[in-house]
Amino acid sequence: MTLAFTPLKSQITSDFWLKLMRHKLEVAKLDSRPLPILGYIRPGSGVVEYLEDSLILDDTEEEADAVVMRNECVAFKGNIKLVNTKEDFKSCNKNEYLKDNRLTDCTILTFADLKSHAIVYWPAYPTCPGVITEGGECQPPSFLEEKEMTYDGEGEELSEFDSAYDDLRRRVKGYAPHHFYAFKSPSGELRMDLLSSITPEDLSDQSVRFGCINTSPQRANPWTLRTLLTSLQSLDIASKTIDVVIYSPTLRRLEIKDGLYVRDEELGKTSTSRVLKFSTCDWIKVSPETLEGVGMVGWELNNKNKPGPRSVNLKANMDQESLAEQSAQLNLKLMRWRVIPELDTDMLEKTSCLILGSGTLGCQVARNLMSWGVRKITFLDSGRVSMSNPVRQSLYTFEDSKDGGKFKAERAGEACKEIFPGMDCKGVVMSIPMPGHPISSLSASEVKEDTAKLHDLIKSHDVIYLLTDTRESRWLPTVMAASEGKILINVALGFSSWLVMRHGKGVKKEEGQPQSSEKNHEKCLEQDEDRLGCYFCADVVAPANSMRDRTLDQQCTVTRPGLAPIASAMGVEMMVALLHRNGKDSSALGQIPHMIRGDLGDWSVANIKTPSFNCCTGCSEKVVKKWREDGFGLVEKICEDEKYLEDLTGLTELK
Amino acid sequence: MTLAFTPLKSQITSDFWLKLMRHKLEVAKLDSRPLPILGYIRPGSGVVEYLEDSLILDDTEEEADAVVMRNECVAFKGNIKLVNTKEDFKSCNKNEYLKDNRLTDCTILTFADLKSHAIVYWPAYPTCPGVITEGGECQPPSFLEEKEMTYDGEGEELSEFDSAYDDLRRRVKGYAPHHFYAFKSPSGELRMDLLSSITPEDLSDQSVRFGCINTSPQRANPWTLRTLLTSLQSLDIASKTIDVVIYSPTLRRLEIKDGLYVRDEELGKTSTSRVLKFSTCDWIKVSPETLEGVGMVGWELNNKNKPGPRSVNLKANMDQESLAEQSAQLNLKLMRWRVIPELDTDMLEKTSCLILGSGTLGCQVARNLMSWGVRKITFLDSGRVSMSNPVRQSLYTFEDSKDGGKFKAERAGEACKEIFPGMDCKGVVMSIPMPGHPISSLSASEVKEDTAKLHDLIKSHDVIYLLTDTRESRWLPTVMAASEGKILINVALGFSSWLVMRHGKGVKKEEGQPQSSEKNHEKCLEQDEDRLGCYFCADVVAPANSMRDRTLDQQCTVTRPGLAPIASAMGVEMMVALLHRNGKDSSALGQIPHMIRGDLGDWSVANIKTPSFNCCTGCSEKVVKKWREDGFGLVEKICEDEKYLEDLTGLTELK
Amino acid sequence: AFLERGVLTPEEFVKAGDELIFKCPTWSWEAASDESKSRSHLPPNKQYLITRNVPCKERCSEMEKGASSMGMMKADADGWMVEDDGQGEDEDFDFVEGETDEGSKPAATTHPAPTTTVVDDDDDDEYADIADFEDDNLAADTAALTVSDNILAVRTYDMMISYDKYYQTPRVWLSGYSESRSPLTGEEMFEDCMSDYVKRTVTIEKFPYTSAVVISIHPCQHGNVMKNIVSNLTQGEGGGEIGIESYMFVFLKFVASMIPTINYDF
Amino acid sequence: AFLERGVLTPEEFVKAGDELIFKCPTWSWEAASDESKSRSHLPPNKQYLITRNVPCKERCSEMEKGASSMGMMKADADGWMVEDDGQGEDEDFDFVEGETDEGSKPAATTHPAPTTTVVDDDDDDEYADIADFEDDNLAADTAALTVSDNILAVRTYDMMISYDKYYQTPRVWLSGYSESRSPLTGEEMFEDCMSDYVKRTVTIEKFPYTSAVVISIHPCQHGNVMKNIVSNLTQGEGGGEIGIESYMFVFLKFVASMIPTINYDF
Ligand SMILES: [Zn+2]
Ligand SMILES: [Zn+2]
Repeated sequence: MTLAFTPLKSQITSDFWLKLMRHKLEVAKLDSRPLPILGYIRPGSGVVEYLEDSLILDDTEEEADAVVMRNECVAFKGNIKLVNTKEDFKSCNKNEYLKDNRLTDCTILTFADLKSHAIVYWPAYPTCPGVITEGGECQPPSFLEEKEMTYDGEGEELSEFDSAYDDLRRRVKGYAPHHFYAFKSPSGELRMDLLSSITPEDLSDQSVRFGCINTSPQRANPWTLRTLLTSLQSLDIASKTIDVVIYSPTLRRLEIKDGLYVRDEELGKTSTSRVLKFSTCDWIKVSPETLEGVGMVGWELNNKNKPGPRSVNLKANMDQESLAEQSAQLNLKLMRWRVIPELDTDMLEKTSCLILGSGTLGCQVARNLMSWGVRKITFLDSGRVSMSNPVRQSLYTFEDSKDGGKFKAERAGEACKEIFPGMDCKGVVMSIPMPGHPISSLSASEVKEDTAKLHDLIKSHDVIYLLTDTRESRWLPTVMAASEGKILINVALGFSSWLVMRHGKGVKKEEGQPQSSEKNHEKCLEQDEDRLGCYFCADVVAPANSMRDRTLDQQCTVTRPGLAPIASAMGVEMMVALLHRNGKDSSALGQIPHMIRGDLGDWSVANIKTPSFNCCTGCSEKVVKKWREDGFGLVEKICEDEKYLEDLTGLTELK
Repeated sequence: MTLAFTPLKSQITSDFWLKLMRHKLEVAKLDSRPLPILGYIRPGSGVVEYLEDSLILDDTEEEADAVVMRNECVAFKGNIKLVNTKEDFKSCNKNEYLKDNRLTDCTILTFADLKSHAIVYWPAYPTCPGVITEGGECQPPSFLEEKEMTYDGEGEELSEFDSAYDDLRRRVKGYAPHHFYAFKSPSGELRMDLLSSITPEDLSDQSVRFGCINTSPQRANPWTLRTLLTSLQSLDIASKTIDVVIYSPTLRRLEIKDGLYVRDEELGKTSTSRVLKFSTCDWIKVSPETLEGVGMVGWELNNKNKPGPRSVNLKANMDQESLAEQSAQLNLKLMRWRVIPELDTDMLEKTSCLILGSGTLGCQVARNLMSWGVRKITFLDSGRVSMSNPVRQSLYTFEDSKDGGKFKAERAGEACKEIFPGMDCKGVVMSIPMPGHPISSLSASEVKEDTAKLHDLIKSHDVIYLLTDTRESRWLPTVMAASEGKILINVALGFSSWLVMRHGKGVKKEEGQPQSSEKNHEKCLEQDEDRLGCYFCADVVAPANSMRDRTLDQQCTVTRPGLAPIASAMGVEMMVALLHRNGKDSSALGQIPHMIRGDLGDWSVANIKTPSFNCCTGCSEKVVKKWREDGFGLVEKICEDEKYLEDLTGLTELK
Repeated sequence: AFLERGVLTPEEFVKAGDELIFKCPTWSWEAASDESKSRSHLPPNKQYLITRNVPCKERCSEMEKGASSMGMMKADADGWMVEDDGQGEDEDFDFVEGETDEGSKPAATTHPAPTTTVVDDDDDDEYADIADFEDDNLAADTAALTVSDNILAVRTYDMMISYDKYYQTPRVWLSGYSESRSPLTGEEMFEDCMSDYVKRTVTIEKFPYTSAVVISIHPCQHGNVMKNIVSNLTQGEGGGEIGIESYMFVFLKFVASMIPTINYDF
Repeated sequence: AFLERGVLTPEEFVKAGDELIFKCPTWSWEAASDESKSRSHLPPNKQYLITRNVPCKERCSEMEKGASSMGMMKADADGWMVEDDGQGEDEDFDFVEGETDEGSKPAATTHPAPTTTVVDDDDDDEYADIADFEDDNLAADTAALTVSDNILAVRTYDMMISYDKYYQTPRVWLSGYSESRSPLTGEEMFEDCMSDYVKRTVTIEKFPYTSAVVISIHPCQHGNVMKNIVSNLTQGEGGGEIGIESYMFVFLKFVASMIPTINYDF
């Protein structure tokens, strides 16, 4: 009688897919070589399950553990091939593909659209379509007779099988095998072994029987029978009669103790096992060469019960948080596929940035940091969102400016979280103490506190962005960053010109002085041969109150609107390049400039490098050391007396 | 008896302030010369009202109209000085200021913080502190005796006054005067005239009486009495006794008919008018020189009844819509104060922009347009917001990407309105027909419709931004813009390099062909001597399906995140410069480049100019004319056959 | 239309306004602040009626508090009557929905008064550092009275009456000034309205003829109420003597019930 | 603590879990998907219990509809009894607030069924152009059955039981697959819960040991309910025979009242 087989159904968990997509994005990238997988079938279910640990990315994890947990299951070894494009999937010759995979139990051809979290996949369980007979023809297999197996019949046939199968499983220690052969040992007891272990002697043994686990429900002819027949054809079994057992093992629990399976009590015996007898008279022994000429089959049926791929969209099966996280990182991770394999997205994610000034520049810098995958941003600003802000300050809306306006620093942080929920943002509402803005006795304690708070913030962040709207408010952060050896990016706008620069490396601390805790990024600066200049290095006057007696157009930042996005982006790009430094002025992303000056009037951009000035009011040793000595005392003096700094640095004498 | 005077109170409507601030921002700018104002007092109220039309910006409006409506009021002529900075207000010498304004009835020293809508103001009603006596000393005025005036007393004194005052008002046609002199005419009836008309003969007339309108409630000594005494000192009235009438006119309604006042019936007579008699024995005639030496007084009292300025914040008195409108324009208007007086903010406000592609570039371009005051933006995109978008596409948040994502084009428009409610945005969800993307017969009518829709959109907008993510989707808009002679700004990104360019002028239409309706901006392009190139001019292959067989990192825009903000800003700045063209390659904002190429790898920016290529597949006459002839027919051909364009333009032969 | 539905044509509005101005010279016609805001169905110089600086001595919200404890204002009028003593602001029109039936409804004033009645002390208008702007070097002025106690330190209101084309009735708008002559905010002005009407019938609006923010009484029920008042009036006094000319006077009486503390004169 | 408060220690949870697995081999222990997700109060390889692919033949929402019209499931149980026939899912625990008092509360199933019960047909999972990916050149396979009618076309569920340290009770999580073996969304899984519990007691959660989205029964009342069940059981059958070992069986009975159509075996 001709046999017809019940196809297997694949059930793939979303965890499996998520693990695969993560691997593709971060590790495999353009590499589309197949990855090993392991499918699990509970005998009788007809369904092959692929769980998260079915995708084997680490060879050591393949063995051992998995078995304990799913020891009622039979395992299929195979692979998954994740192609790079839709076209690769479509143009893949499916017949050739199966031939290439004829030695695996299962294979899944897959295309994953990582952007939309959609997957197109097509599992296959490769097998010969039939038995190859003399003349190379492939015919549907047919059997001679069928016989039930029972527990209580002659010799308690099935009980013997149960013991032998348990024994086999213990010995192979790996996955419960779905093919085997059984024979009588010299002592007369039934034994089983893997087909790969079969010897010519075994083959000539009349008692030998071949077997497959019944993966299908009830009495269907399982796919394992079909693949067994395919395997048998490469053995020397032509021209005789063979018994093939379709074995439904008794469900039982086994546990490993001291590396050995310990059998628990049996849990009921309801077997549908049976034996089929085949005549192999017209079979030929199939060598790999013979199989080459035979088309393999085994592509799984789709929902319409036709061979065809299926698709799944994982969006609904991912929690929003990790979905957002992965999506936000997508573009960056893709950069590493081809363009900058050195891109250290983890490092960027962990880099903490302090944004001083949450206005036009601050908002734009934060957006650029976010798109580079930076997650820790602290905003500092004392102001509120005014109605003129939202059109230029890209983290605020009209709503934020109503009723007096929300605090910018706080609102900016919230807005970042609304853009990407995984952001770790803080808002600090405070003013930066400034030279030439005298401290009233009433506010002295407040200013002292602000100074301490600013110092703590600068110490606890990796990169400082100096984006305030006056020259004098940039002074104290400059000194502090120079003292702590922090990376500081300074962005300043004119009407049509802009300046983006990084301040030079810090002033070395002497022994005994408290060292900065976060040292990881300092090395990026230390590689500069000479100490580079700061924002104040080019000036011969100390910063002073610049807001005094200014008309409205001088007070407001009257700049061409395009400047802020350009300069902010360049500031962040400069930081990213610096953090990927791999040479004197070079990084994985290209050059690391010291200073970029540009002008939209003539569309020019200049790349400038200037050394630190030893009488600089911002970064010179004299000032930094004085700050370390006097702390708030220095701030008080300077707020009161704009000229103090010039005396301290020796600028007065130079004039 | 010494006199003490009741000060006046100023009541200024928010309409007055709003008009003043608008004028300052848009017209006066840095000019802080005083502007004429007109205060109204209802006799007896003690309050001087300044209404919207009290601020006289147009000399023609000063006369006539106002009078009819407030003819029960007395008018004060004066000025308002709006200084540019707080410091100007504070450092203004208030005594000198009053001396300078001694000839006005009222003056208001003002500082307006246009950004926060806060106003500090200090009205003054300048007057001599007393009478100047022999020896130049200034003494508090004192009077000899006081006498009530009645209607029914001797000669119906007050009725005569009422008639004479009405007559005076009719004659001066302007504002009801608050000072006057009265005398008996030869025919014996009482007549009145303005002090400025007084003659030496009048002065020697014994019957002459001087008068002021009683602006204060009840029987207080009004401020008008004080200013009258100041005025009288410049007349030859020393060494005699004078009568001064404090006149409370009968409230009556007058209307102008044929240019003349027509008196209505009287409405009750409850006068508190009285006469004060002064001795001028120790008075001296005050020349302007004498007054120089005398300090003037008259600064209004603040809420604590001390001389001092008051402040008002108008935010609560403005409707949100106009507040937002003004605030959004603030930074632009301020540019016109000093840096670019030629900046045409009205033109920009009316310029309509079509943004093709609402992704990273589209969002950023829209933000830049908004900050330049552009209000009409149409977004076109067929996509939805995906979870990877918000960190780079600055008009979307995480929320927008949930549940499959909102349509980008629609959401972008909404987001703009949330930033500035005055935006006039539309979102069009559609795809641009593309060469090499074959049209199925099913979708042919849809693509035809899309082609027509795109054509209409390009015709109805002034500037087209080409910001789509494939080369081939840029083709049809390029052809259409060249056909319609529209300004087209093209922005394209590589991994670390960017290109911003404007396409050259259009292909002239022949007579009989429908001309573009919106011609206003075409002249900006027409000034180019040679026709400049387009995005496709440098290519020797026609645009074709570039998405086919691309891996994910090639499909997604893998670019350094800083590129989009930089390139978008430059695109918009290029447009603004172009719209302000005032020469060959120059504008009010500086140079107008044709093409900017930049690279963040070496931080270089190049300004390039290339002519149009006569075999260009995008802008050449051959293609544009074919489009005009065949319309959708051409699109169909090109979608089907990528090579058609190369044949049409002659590129095939060149190869 | 006046007698049947309580409404007016634009021409009738002008006529009634002229009559008001004739009788009450504190009222006057005003034009729109610029031509674009002018309505063509009215003469350009008679766009709306205005009376300025009407004193308002106490807050309505305070008065309501007093009223509910002292039993004042429990006006359960069985019919609406114009009282000529000028004190007759104790009527109340509860016209929230549908037909008005003043007699049977409970007086609105028995509702609880609002709990927050912050009396504005003008300090929040202050520019933060206003004291900085003072000047110690001013020439002394001994002859100026510093306590101007004969100028009333009261709020005042500008009251505008425009014509509402949709409802064909007059519409009242109010713009107030504080005791120290600064413009009031909408919230502050609400303190002078019966709390029952605040934010329902009386709302903050942009005055269409200028750009000022004012409060306004929504005219949706004006017609109905006016019809009822007029019909009561004519029945009560025996004979249809009420003409268009009296419309505005009756209308202002009705407005007074909603804004009782603003004492504009007749 | 089990008998007094219905709660378990981690050790007792492991013991009860071992017993469950011993009796029901479809259940097994599972470890966390990576070490960082492992809870230290449980053995690393016994983090949670799982049984996979439990069939679920019909939608609970459909069943409820039927129930309310046919009078089924009107379980007004006077006391909770374990019935051994495996069909005893007709108890219902209304434990929304405070002390549970099953007898006196109306059965939750008498509430109206939800109005929307869209049965998912899997089409929305389809990649837009999936047909494009099909291949017409496949080698023919005549010996493969195309209608696999002996494989049940039913939804199946993976059921996980973890230990909730805060409430000291087990917590149930469910992750489902459609008839065509695709993962179900949370909304789809809600169709298999009693509508009264959906989004209140049963919510969509992230399973802590992997990163899958599952539905879960909130354990805030588990202790109370378990205490009551156990006390009823012991009284009814005369004697405190219930030990820790039985906890999981009783617990699963209780879970079945909320998710009646998922037929996991005992
Ligand atoms: Zn320096
Ligand atoms: Zn071209």
